[in-house]
Amino acid sequence: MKEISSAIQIIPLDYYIVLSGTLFSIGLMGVLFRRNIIAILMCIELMFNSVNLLLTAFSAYHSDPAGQVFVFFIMIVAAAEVAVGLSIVVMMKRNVESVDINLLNRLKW
Amino acid sequence: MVGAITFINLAWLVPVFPLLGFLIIGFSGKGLMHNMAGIIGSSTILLSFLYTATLFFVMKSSGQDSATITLFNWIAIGSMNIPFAFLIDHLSLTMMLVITGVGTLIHIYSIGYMHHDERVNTFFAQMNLFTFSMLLLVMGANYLVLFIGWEGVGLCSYLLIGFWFKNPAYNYAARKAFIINRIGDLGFILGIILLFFTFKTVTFSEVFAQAASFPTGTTVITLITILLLVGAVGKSAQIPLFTWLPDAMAGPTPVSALIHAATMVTAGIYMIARSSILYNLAPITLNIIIGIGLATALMAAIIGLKQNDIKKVLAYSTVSQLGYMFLALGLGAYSTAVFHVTTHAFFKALLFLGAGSVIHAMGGEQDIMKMGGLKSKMPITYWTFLAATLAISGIPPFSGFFSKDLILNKAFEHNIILYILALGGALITCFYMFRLLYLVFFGEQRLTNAHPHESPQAMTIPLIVLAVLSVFGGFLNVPSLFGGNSNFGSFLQSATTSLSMEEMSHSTETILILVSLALLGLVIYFAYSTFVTRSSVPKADSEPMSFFGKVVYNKFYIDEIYDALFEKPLGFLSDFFFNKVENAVLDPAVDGIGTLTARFGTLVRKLQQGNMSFYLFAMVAGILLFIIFILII
Amino acid sequence: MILLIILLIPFVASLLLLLVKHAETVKKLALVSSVLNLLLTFYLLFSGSSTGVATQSYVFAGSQFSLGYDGVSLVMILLTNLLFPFIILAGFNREQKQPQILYALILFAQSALIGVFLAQNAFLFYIFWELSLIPVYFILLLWGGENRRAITLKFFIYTLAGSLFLLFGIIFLYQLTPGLHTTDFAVINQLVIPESTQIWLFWILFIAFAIKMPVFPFHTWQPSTYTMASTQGVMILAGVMTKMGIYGALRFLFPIIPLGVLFWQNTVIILSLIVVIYASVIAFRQANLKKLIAFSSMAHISLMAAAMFVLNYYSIQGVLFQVISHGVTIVALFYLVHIIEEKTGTLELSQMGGIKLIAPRLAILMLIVVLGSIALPLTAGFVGEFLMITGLFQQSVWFAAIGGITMILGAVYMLYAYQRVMLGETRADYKPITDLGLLDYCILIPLILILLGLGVYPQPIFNLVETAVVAMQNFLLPIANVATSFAN
Amino acid sequence: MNAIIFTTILGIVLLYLGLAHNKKILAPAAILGLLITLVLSIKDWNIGSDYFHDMVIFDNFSIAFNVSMIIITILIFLFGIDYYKRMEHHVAEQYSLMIFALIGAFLMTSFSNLIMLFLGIEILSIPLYILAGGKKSSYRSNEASFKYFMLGSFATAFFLFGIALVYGASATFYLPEIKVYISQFNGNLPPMLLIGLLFILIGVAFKVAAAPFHFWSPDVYEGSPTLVTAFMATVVKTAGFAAFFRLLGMGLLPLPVPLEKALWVMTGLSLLIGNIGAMKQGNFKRLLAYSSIAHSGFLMLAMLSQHGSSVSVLLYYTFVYSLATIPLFIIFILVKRASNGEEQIADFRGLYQQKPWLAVFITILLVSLAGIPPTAGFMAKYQVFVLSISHGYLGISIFAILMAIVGVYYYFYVVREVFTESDHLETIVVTKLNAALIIACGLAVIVFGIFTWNLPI
Repeated sequence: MKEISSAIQIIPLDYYIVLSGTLFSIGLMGVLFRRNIIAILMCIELMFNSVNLLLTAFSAYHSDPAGQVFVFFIMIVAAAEVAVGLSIVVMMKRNVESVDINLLNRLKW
Repeated sequence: MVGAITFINLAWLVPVFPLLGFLIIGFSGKGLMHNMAGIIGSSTILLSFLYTATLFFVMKSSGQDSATITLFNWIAIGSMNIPFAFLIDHLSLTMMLVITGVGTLIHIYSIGYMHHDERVNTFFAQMNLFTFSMLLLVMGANYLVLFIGWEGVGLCSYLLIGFWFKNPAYNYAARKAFIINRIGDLGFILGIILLFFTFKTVTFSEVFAQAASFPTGTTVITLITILLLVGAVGKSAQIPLFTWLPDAMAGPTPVSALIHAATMVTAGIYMIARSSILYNLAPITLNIIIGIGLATALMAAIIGLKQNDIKKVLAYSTVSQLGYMFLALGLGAYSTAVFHVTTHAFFKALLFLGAGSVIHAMGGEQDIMKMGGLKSKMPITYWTFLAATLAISGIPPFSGFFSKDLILNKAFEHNIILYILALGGALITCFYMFRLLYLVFFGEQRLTNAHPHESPQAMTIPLIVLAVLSVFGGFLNVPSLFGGNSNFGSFLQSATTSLSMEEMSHSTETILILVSLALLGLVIYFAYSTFVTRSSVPKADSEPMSFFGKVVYNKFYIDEIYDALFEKPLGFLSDFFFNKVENAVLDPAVDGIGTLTARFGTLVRKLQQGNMSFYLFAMVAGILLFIIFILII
Repeated sequence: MILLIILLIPFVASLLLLLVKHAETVKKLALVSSVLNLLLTFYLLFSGSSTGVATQSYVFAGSQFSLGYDGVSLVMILLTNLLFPFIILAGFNREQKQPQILYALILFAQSALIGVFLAQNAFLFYIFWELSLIPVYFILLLWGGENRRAITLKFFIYTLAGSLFLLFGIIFLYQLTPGLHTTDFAVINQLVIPESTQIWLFWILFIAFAIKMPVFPFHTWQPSTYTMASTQGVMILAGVMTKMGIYGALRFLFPIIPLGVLFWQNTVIILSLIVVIYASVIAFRQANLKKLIAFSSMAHISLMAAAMFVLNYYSIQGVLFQVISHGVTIVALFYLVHIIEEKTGTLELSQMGGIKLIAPRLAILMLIVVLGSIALPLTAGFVGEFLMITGLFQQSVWFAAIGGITMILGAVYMLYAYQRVMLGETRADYKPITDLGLLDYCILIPLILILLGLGVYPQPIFNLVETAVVAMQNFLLPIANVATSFAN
Repeated sequence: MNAIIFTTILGIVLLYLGLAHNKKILAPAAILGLLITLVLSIKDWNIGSDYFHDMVIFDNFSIAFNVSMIIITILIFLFGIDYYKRMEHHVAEQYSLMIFALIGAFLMTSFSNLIMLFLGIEILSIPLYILAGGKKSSYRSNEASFKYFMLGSFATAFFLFGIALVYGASATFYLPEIKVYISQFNGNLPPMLLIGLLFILIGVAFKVAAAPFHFWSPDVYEGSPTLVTAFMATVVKTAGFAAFFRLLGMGLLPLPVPLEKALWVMTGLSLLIGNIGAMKQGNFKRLLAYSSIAHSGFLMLAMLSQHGSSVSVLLYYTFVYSLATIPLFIIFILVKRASNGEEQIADFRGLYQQKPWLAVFITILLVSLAGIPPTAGFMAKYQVFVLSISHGYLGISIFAILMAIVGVYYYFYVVREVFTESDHLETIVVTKLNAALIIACGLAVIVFGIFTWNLPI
């Protein structure tokens, strides 16, 4: 365990932050600009995972396991969410025969 | 002696009688038997008259100059204490006698005159109410009680002018009278308030007692007197508020006689005479009064020359005579003014009643162009009318001579130009009165389908009584020139303080009288030659007239001017306020706030596009803005 | 205890009414309750300590539920309880939908109004203030006339907007109180608030009252609301609710923020006087009788507002007297309008005329009320208006002169209306018109008697409010010149 | 803690009960279970307990909010008896999902650690995503569910990112430690920490639908099955504000100035958009959605004005708000059934004609929402204003008052429709239970309005 965290610490923290920030942004952009729901779901997963990476890095730098514990929580919750999300997508596909997010716009004004 | 005091203290019964009459007639409605209303109405006033007459002698014998009877505290708050009280002194006694005396006669006359009217009960009820208010006016011991009567008579005048309410023109005249009176009343009430703040009381005796300490010409007194004067101008139909009186002739003729000739219109004169002490302290106001009085006297007389309606002629003559009274007031001759009020009450009431008798006989016709030759058909009316005409023209020894001569003398003492103008007015008066007389009673009957007949006794007896008073009324106040001792004037001495002026010599006085008599004779002759010898008849309305004639005929266009100056702008303003301000600015402004918010609401609502991409963008944008926000701050 | 009873009788009665089935019974019960309340009010007035200030606190739900009165409250209570029997009576012999609910609402409104006038606590005052609005809203909404949906909503929002500012003001005062915060008037009245604060706080508090009265330019809800409202609704509105504004101003503004009042005094007077003229002039050309009277009422109330703000003894006495007089007059007037509308089927002046020929008694009674409204001496209207003009005069001659113009303009439009309705030839297209019935006399005669009685002998009302008006002097002590004007 | 465990078991048991194909026992069972939970929760009053190394602390605060939410849920279930009568399948899941969501809500009231906050939010949200799509064949329900899910998880991503950043700076998830960490900067926070905290706050603000993160709420409220909307508007809001309060109180006070200002902006925007947006709304559920945004604004006003003393205000406000909102939704369902189902406010027309008592009670409820005495809604607003004015926030208070006036407009717009006559309206069927509940809520709103007068005075 000690070795892993010291191995992680070889790379400066800033790199992790930049990396996960970049990942987060990529996910964000994907959410914003993709119209396929599946792709968007994946982008949200990407954002979650960038957070996971960041947490892990901090956890290692702070020598505090709590961060990594939290990562597990996030993974579980994300799995549950994706399960729900995909079922919603399936349901939607049945109703509108499409996975384009902008097709769903009857609720407005 | 105790009896006398009790009797005086019960003087509040005087106005109560007519009030009771009003209530009885008013509440019994149609239940009253025929003529009962008239009998009740007349007898209550007669009771008042008898009480007043007795009171007069009781006061005289007990040597009391004045008595105050307080009934209860009307308004008593803080330092304001206004009792509901009556003041009986010589001035109010005089007025009470005139009101109840002439009032009784006119009531009796009305029994005959209104005989055929279906609303005779209402008529008598309102007449009684009027008498009540008028008595309140002259008996009030302070300005506010006076004001009750003041407004009360205005109300009755309104009701009685519009007595035949089916006619919109009459209603309009009634409304006009009330509103113009109200304009005066506003000045009056403001005057009372200023008076209150100056003296901390509105009770006559207290005000006058304090006023003694004010020097002549004090601004506040001048202001008070001017404000009070505004009220008097309205009530007594002086320039510029006189236009309502001629229109007020829309009412039944006894109303014109009682209210618009004998009593109500003289309220202004009474009030100023009552406040003589204040007016004496305000020479500026007195000069204004002189100006107003003289101008009114002349203007109304000139208009009277060209009127064809018998009552309109008398109405302008009333305005003109009121102008003379104002002139007298302005000259500081208060008792003279009151004297003229008294004689005027006699002969003007007589004139109106006579005119009423004529109208009655002519079946409602009022146009003198269509009359004529009534002398033989209605002898009593003719003779009494003649007596009154001589009286108003100032022919000795008729009553008008004594009172008017006094005024002219005072004018002469003051300023010769005043005298000439006043005399001119008197001559014009004489001319149009004789024109009226000749056109109505002399010559041929011009309306063929009427069958004039003498009026019933109920109408003629008051005529005769009034004629007697008109003839001999002047002897109440025989000047020293004729060996009298000016009883009337000295009687009022205790209640009004006339400005002292040096007495003119008897020789001057004699000359003045002779001059005026000669001129009067000429005028009567001229009138005779025009209307009897040449039997010229006034032109019908449609025929062309000279410019001056047209102006006079149209009463100097005063009504039109007022219409353009006040009524039209008021109507315009009303429309403007309602359509352009209320409905176009204020209301939309408030609604506009609502509408604007609602518009904004629609905008917010439309922002909710329903599009997922947009929501995601909005959220990111929001987050970014907040990041920038917190980093900047 | 009696205060609580007076407050609760209408409330309990209103609940009971909902259980009653028969329409006539409902009305009778409502009348009985209001008359009972009136009798209790008289008992309160004559039970000795009527002129003094009294406070009775009840602990209710763990809080101070303090009721009390001084002369000003008593006048208002008297007015309310005096008018409500007539307002209820106005519905007798008439077909009304859902009388249970209507009369329950009316009585509920009465209860709330009494609460407003009795509350000795600003918070309680506010509760009742709002509470009175809701029943009136429904009376207007459900029993109103043409276009009522939009108009009532406007009315409601308008008045509520004012109230919410009042709430702000009350909370602001609440948190200024020392120690354990409270909204008791007794404590709030003692607050010393810096002048700069008073100056802005004035408008926060005043707007609610200004809208209620209403004072220019917050009046725009009034004409349409009055015109649309049912007779009983408009009687409550014009007769009592407008007085809430006056009461509120007397309760809140003068004792609590005298400096603010002084600062804005002339502004308010001038605004009010503008309306006096403005409303009178507008009334002059109104084609609708009800609207005409609405504008006339606006003019009268504005004169009261102006007089109130000159802050001197006579004017405040005059205003309090006029409260009764105006309430009685306006209720009688609206009742007359109601009869006329019933008989002619219209409110348009151009469609009327000559009713006097067929209904002379109606004409006479209307004339008396009209005269009361234009302040003829020996009617109550005169005494009030005279004192108010006297008060205005003390401030400025011009104020008095402009205020006094109501005397003229009032005569102009009221007599015009009277003429258009009553005089002239009778119009042929009326259905057979009968003169007044017994019920009409029962309503009009007492009102007219009050009008005339107070005109001849106004002293009881003066005595009633004397102590309270003098007490106001203490609140105005910081304003030196006003204090001296009180002294005389 | 017992409550959470018991509730979890309850939810699972209910799922299994669903297999029995007996709808009638579901609601009573659920209600009974919740009543037991209620008792269990109340038992812990004044006995604070903490679990998982202080990650969850059950103190009086959380118990009070939990009790409030349990009562509200029971109320919703009671209404559900009638509501789910027409539904053939998966009724058990509806109940148990709500109960699961309730567990999330419990966690949101009792966390002391960011991990628990995250878990609470997610446990609350995920069942709701499903519930929102409860009408499987309904397009609208689909859309609502989808939008809620999408925006919800997107917001969660930011929330998590914020937690990560804070963790990176402070090396802890434990709120009291974060508080200590923040305090050492004397209000001059490094940007990373600041942004992290902002993201956390935004995550919570999203849940309570504070503007400008409110976009999901009108659509989701409209599309979801009405009873679920009622649940969202009440329990979720209560939980959200409890979490908000706890987050601020345990971790962030005194708020760094930029954050405080940001929150004030959110408050103002919520008041503005919530009230103004509702003005011209024709759809009743959307109207209530905007109204809920507006109420969030008022609640934030109270919370930001004076955090410490706002707790009772928050509890009171959310509870009486829920008490008024739920029956409104129910009445709306009843009325909608009798009309063409367009969900417009105009559907209320003719209600007074047909069911006067119902009209009276809907009026009471709306009056309460509008904040007019003598209802509880007034007292709630009054207390909010007492807080904000006493602490000198006069400008925003005036603004809030102006917005409250707008609020009166749209609530009374509904009242007006209720009292407008209409001739085409089928019979409105009200079951006895529903009637009793509506009356009880109406009376409760008034009783609460009267009997809390001792709170401020």
